Amino acid sequence: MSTGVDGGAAATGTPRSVTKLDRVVIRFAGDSGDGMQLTGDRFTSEAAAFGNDLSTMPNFPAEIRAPQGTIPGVSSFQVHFADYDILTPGDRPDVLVAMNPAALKANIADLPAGGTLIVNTDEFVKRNLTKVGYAASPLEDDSLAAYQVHQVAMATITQNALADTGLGKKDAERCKNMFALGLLSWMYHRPTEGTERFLREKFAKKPDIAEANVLAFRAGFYYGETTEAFAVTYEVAPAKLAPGTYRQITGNTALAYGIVAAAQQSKLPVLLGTYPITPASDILHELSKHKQFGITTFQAEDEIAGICAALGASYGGALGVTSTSGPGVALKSETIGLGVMTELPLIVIDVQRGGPSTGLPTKTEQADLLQAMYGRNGESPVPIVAPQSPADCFKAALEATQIALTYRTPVLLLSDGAVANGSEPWLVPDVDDLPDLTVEFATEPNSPDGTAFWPYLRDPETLARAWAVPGTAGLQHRIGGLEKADGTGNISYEPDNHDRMVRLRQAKIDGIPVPDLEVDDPTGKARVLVLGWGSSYGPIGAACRRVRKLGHSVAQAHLRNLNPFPANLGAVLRSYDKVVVPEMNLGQLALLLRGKYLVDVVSYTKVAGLPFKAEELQNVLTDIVKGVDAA
Amino acid sequence: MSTGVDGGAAATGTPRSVTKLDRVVIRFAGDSGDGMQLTGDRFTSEAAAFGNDLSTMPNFPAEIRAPQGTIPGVSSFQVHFADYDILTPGDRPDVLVAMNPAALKANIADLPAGGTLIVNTDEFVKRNLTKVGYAASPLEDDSLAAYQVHQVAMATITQNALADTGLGKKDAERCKNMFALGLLSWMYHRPTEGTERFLREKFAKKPDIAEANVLAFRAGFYYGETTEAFAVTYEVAPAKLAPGTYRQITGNTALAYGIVAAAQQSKLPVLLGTYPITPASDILHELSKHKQFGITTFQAEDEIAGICAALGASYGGALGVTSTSGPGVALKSETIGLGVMTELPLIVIDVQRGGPSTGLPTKTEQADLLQAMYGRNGESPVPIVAPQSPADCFKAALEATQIALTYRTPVLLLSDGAVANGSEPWLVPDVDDLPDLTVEFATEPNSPDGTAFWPYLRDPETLARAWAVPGTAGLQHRIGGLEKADGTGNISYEPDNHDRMVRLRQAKIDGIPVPDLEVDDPTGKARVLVLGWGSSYGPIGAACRRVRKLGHSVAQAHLRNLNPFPANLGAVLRSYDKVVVPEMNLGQLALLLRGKYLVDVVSYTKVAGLPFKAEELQNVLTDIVKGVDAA
Amino acid sequence: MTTIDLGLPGLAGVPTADEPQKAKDYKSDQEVRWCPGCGDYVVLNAVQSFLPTLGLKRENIVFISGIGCSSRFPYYMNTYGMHSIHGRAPAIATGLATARPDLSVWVVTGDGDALSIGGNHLIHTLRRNVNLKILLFNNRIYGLTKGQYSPTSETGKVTKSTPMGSLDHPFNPISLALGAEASFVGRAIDSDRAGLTEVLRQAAEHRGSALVEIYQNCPIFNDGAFDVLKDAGEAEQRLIPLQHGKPIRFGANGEYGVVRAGFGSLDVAKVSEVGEDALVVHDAHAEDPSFAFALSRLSTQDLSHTVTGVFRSVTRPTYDDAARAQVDDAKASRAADLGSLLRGKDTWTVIA
Amino acid sequence: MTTIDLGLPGLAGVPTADEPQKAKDYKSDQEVRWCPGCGDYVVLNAVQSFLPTLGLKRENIVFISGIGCSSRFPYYMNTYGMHSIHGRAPAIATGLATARPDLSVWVVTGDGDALSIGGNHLIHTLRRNVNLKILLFNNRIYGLTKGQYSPTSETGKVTKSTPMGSLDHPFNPISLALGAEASFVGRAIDSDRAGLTEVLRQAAEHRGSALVEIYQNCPIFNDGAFDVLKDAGEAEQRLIPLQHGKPIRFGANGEYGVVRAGFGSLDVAKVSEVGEDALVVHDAHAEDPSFAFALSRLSTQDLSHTVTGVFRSVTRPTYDDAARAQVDDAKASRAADLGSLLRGKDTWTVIA
Ligand SMILES: Cc1ncc(C[n+]2csc(CCOP(=O)(O)OP(=O)(O)O)c2C)c(N)n1
Ligand SMILES: Cc1ncc(C[n+]2csc(CCOP(=O)(O)OP(=O)(O)O)c2C)c(N)n1
Ligand code: SF4
Ligand code: SF4
Ligand SMILES: [Mg+2]
Ligand SMILES: [Mg+2]
Repeated sequence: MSTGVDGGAAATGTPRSVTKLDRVVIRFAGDSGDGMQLTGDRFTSEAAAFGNDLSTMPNFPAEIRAPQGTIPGVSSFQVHFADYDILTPGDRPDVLVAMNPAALKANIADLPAGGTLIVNTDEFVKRNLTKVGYAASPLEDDSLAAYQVHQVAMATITQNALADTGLGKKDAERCKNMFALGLLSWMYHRPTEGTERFLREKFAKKPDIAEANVLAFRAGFYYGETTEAFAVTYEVAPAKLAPGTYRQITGNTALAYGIVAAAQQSKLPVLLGTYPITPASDILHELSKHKQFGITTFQAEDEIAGICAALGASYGGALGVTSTSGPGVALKSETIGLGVMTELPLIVIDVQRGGPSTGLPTKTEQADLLQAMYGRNGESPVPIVAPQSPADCFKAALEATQIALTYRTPVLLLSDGAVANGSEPWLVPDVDDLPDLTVEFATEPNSPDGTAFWPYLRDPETLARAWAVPGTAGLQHRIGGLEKADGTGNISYEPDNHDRMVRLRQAKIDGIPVPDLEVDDPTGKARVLVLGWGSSYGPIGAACRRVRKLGHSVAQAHLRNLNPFPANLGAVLRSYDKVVVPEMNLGQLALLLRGKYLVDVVSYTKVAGLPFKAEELQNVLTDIVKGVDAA
Repeated sequence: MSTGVDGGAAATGTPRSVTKLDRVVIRFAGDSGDGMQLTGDRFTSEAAAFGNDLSTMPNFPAEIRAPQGTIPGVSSFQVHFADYDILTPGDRPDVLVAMNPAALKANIADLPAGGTLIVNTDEFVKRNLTKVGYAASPLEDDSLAAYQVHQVAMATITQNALADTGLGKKDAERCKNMFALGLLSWMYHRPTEGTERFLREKFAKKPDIAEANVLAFRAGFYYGETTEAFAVTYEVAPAKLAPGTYRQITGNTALAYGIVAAAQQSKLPVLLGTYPITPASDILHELSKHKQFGITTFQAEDEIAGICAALGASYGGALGVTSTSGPGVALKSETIGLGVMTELPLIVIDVQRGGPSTGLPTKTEQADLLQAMYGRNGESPVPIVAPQSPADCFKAALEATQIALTYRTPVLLLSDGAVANGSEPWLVPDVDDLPDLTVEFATEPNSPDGTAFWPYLRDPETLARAWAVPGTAGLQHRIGGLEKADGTGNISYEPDNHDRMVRLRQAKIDGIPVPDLEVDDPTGKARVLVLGWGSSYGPIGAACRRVRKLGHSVAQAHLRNLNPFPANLGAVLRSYDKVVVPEMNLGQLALLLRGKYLVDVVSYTKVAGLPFKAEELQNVLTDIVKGVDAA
Repeated sequence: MTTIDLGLPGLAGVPTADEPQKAKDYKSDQEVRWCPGCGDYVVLNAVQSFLPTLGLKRENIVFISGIGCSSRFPYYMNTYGMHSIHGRAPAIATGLATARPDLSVWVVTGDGDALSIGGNHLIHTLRRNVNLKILLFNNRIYGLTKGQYSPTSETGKVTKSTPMGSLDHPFNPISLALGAEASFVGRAIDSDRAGLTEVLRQAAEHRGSALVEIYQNCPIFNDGAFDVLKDAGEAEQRLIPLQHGKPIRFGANGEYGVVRAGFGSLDVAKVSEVGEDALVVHDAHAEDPSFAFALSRLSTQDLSHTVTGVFRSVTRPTYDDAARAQVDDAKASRAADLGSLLRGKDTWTVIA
Repeated sequence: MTTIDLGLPGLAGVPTADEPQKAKDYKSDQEVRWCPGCGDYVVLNAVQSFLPTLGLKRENIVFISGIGCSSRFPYYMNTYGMHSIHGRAPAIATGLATARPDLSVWVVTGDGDALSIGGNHLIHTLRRNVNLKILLFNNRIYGLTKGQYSPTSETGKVTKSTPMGSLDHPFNPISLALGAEASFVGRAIDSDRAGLTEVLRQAAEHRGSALVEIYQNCPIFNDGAFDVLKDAGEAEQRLIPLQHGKPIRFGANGEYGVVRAGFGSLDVAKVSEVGEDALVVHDAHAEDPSFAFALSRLSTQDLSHTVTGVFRSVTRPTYDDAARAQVDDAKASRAADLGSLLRGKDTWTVIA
């Protein structure tokens, strides 16, 4: 695999010392208009193509484009890549690329002492400095003394490099993000063909812009190579992952692909009824590209219409899917209840974000768990599945579909902003290994006397009701939101029937078989269990590794099924002296565990709109483990 | 107090033996068109006027008027009256009045052997019998042998009595419910002026109809007196209630009056923004009559607009109120979240009904507790208050208002169908004793430097934010659903600020002082505590009395504050060997108690759309108490 | 499943029945539970008598309703059906119609269900022109919740929720639908079976959304609301029936007619005074909805002039047909190769 | 609090300022955060310059918005304000306006906020005629969520959510509002400050709901959507400005005009061909909305003929005034005696 610009170009230039690292975290930070997301994304692709394990975290403002050069306008992208399997995008960057004073100011606190700072000096002019409250340029006093600072006039160099292209000054300056990417690619020995190919494809309709970007990219690469400013380059070897074909994937894309796969495996058409909302919109964007798989995407007038259309499609025998974030779930709750009552399959995707209310729309949180469990009138149980990482979204979507179709029930799929926008390598599954999700629709009368169709006659094993779709001769029937008589499904106001039906609906969900909880306890001696759910899998895992590296034993387990819980959960909880449940909410899973199993779990919570940092959890866990082990 | 028709008329007539009873349960049952609700209501008023304690339970079909003479079309009204303080409308009737075969069929199973059955024979014709599946008339075989049956041709007698009025046959027949009322009034020595006055007022615009009804009423009364059919009449002496002025009141009316009183005591205008839904609509109907108290009722286009308008009014410094049932709460959840974020006072009334989905709209249930607690995106805590009986709704409304205004927060008021439509005597409070609910709005800048208004600066004690209403000079500010900076209230995406604000909002609610839980344990020796909430207060109390009458000790406590819980709740729970929590859901309060206090409470649940029966609870409790005491 | 083109674009794709049908084939086994005398009965009968004339397979007909008295309609139809939640029937039906080209999907709704809580879904369904027939039972009151005013109630109406009289200016459902880009709008009266059936027929034949407003008497909470349109002697003065291509005339002896007035308005006049040539000729197919809109404003909602029949019926692509066409196009032009989708463009391989 | 009757019924009851105001008095201390070149800036400036001319106390002005780029508007106004939730601003503002006669309440909303999720609240607010000024920023795209099509996007639009082109027929916000019984409807273009200010002025003076559609450029996701209405040479052919009482003429030299067509429709013609007398005279106060509706249909939404100015402005009771009047009537005619209410008619007394 070649790593140079133009094939082997990297081999030329000033010889430099090469340091081998096992992992590096780079954060690109700039103005919203500086193209940091694209830059980070491309660097990630290069790392992926090189075979590193990786994990990413984009971070962007809620405004489309907040005023240029301001702190709220800063957009950043962090990528963590390594030669072993990593679990998080990294707590802090090793390298910070700051395209302007705002980006510096907003991010410098995260850079540990000794870290590398690469600054685009062109933006460090009086006006920009004042805008963010720098009295003097931090490049000129000694406030950055703790870091290895590289000052590069990125805009100027880029403009010079593009002088002959005939491109306007402004357009040329816009390519400075590619300059930065080129420089970093050189520093980390990244393969570059992918990026050049990408740029040519992206700007296929504007070849001059494409060439300018390629030129800027190369200029950055050559800048590293030719100037003496950078004494060291770094190598992060490919990771020793399980064999197979990998790609990089974000959670939202993986989730969308999971739905496509569900369509294929169930042989059902899919109707996504949805309404755009951050951070779920990309699922709509992605699925709308794949109509050839029998997928219809319906951008409805609101969240309610979106889920209603999905339910209507399910009633017609399609797989109805709806995608949203927390505020949208709130609006959909009445219709989820109708789905529970009519016992129709339905996938409800909640990509959680910071709440309550509009909250922090572009940030992550896990605070919709109890809404998913209980946010409806009456006893209205639904299964809940939560993916634990970006790539895991694919599997979670298939699982949710399998449950929805088998048990005729809405299923809540709880993703979150971190999982949705984060990315990691994904071992692409073999299509032939995907589960069979085909459904059997009712085609014949099923009443005890064989003459009628009873839509609420249940499969004795699954308790799923018989499902006949419109168009099936002789099975005409009516369903709805009123309580129905057990069996016939006719309206029933009969007290005992209601009690029975309430319990049947609950029993159906409680009886869904979910895999036992697996505990990771390498020493087998752990007395403390850390139990998480959803996107905190990565930070918890990373923290446990660190705690173990410090010589302590700690067990880790992660819940992907939040309703029903795995059958062995109670036993697992009771077999530890202490159970710690870290959550990005105020202890929602903890409440459910305590309530159900009467185990005094310790809730560790942080609701800051950001994923846990491994370091933070390491400290918390180490203290707890030490305390327990000492006791 | 006179008890006769026309003053002393009851003194005349055949002398009969008079039996004294301490309590009686009468159920009037007929077709939806037969006016049973009115009949029951009038009988209740008579009992109230006589000074009995009483409790009522209407029961009507979800259809406006289901097909005549069918089981689904049966409407009934049960009234329990006694010479002591009673707690429930009674499990089973002592007397069943059945106006047609459907009413008989639908209700006879509830009549205990030996009970009195009064039947309107005129409707027992072939067609009507067949309609409900009676092969032969039950009046003619011995299927009713277990009861004291009185066959009365009510329609015929009524028509005869009204022969001279010139009223059409059909109109005359329509008065037969007043005949039944008259007969029962005679049997139970009820005062009758009230009813005659009521009829004359109700039909003030149709005096002939008024007179016909009065005549029919008297006909019933005289029928009892003159025929020899009824050997015994009964007396239920006035109850020895606490001294004071009483009236009969339903839960919905009491709740509406509570809002009126809140308007007066806070000196704020009220805006009720609402959308009709069973069983909450009567709150709208009632409040719309009292505009003179500064109450505006806005029937919005839907539930969302209703709560939004209420919130908008609160923003303007009024008391915003919204009323609905479970499906409506589901729709309102997003806006409740906005109320939590903007920290504005708002009363959200949920008159719970059978769910999930449309469920059993006219039946009762307690299954919205967890929706009230958690049915919103993000960490979105709201206080919850639940009245325990119809009359208690008045106090609960005042309490909810006091919390909402003091703490600037939406408050969930959880009533239910049983409380809403049931009635009981209410010791009318002295207006001078009502709490002062006046609010202090901000009028001056409050920022640390004294120059600006900071809408999110909190009272250190209550944690309530400063509240300035539009129109206040110099305090212009903007609020909204995005996370806001502690203090200034400006938009803030800052991680630590979010974590702090999430915890501050929670702390504010957690810190609301609510009265300690009081335990009723007459012997002081109970080892079992029965803990309920909401409308099950009556049946639980009645059951405890019965258990105690059997010689056992049992403690009873009732939660009116579901969030936050009383400070002593944990200690109370832990001081009993066993805690039983009966609920009309699948154990929602039990989950919260277990989760919060790790106490292994026993959940006893029934979700049949009907209040618990005291007998049923008595058996459950007796078994448990015996078990614990034996252990 | 035989799909015969009936020449009815509205029903293209819906399989036809092998045998002639009767009204009773469309009656379900559920007891009808409306109040005695409710206008809903009449409409139910009219629909049950009309459907057999379409000759569709019953199992390919679906009735979706919201909540309200009228919304119990599906229970009484021996077809597929869903009694959904308040106001949402058009949205649910949109999903169903988009997923299934072989169904004839009918929405049954009330003035509260469609115009109050469900107003947004209704107008969006109409602008999208989803293949749905929407029967809006307008009794100008909330029946099921026992008599509150509705968005079509007259201003000043005293109801349970408006003891001092309602304040809101009502919607004119026809105007609202036209403002929302409806391709088909009609009106009928419960008691006029022939008129109702004719509007239903045209609605069924229309490909796209067809909104049919049906004036329906609620004897319990708003009795006689439409009596002036039913009383002989009264009705003729008020009712203006439409027929495409015909001059608009009415009155017992056709003595009145509709004429132009001002700019863009219409008015009622005596034919004897204005002359036959001045009469407006009804054009239901006019591309510009302004004409139909003007017809809907011939009088305020005091029923002094009530136009019935089909106001507008124009052809425009339907959302569901177009959505299916996109899926078909995509299928035709791109391989549904899951493996290649999952792999994407940038993969790398780790060897054991 | 001095309440001076300004002779502006729209603002009756709102106290006036003691001193003259400047635009900068209406600027808050919050940094404006729209993309460079966003049309929202221009509208913000226009509003901040316009408000001082009303001479109201700033603290009695409230801006309520939903969610969207445009909905950040309130943060930048030194008045009271609420940035509420998506689509609900009209409903929140209805409660506020009803509770407070002394406030001037403005709603700021986008094409998605007002017409997609908030469509129902919008049409109900309009029919009720609540005293609100509603500024609908129509950029024909979802800005804040980064570029999905909206209910006003042209059919066939390729956006993030419609890679094969959108299928829905768009709303015409003016037609929709008129179908929803709006008493005041106007349209302006972000770049035309004078025209915008004039429509704002009339809206402010109107008592009742005033819907003002503002074409707003989103340079990021739908750049140039209205360029044809701004380009010299192009614009004159397309823009049809309205002035009450004046014949409707347009074109660089007034060479075009609006004339009647068919029954109830309007069309565009060359004045030289039809003669001046054939021109329609604009009557914003026409009771019958048919004329305004026809104006709104002069072309489809391809902007080939775009009418600007005030389409309709008629006086009708407002919901909030009427609601307050009922409360006042009740207060005047019935004693607010809480004790007597609580006791009711049937009490009994238990003596100790
Ligand atoms: C979410 C929700 N809100 C309110 C209700 C109560 N509700 C049921 S039907 C109805 C209005 C019915 O009026 P309309 O649609 O005119 O139907 P009608 O009964 O007159 O046929 C209302 C408010 C409900 N079932 N669900
Ligand atoms: C309940 C809810 N659904 C969806 C969203 C996401 N969302 C925010 S603004 C918006 C649309 C914005 O479009 P528009 O109203 O046209 O405003 P613009 O940004 O174009 O000014 C959407 C879908 C949300 N915030 N809340
Ligand atoms: S209440 Fe009115 S609409 Fe409802 S069933 Fe009865 S008569 Fe019909
Ligand atoms: S995305 Fe468009 S509408 Fe939003 S701020 Fe940017 S330019 Fe304006
Ligand atoms: Mg109705
Ligand atoms: Mg927009």
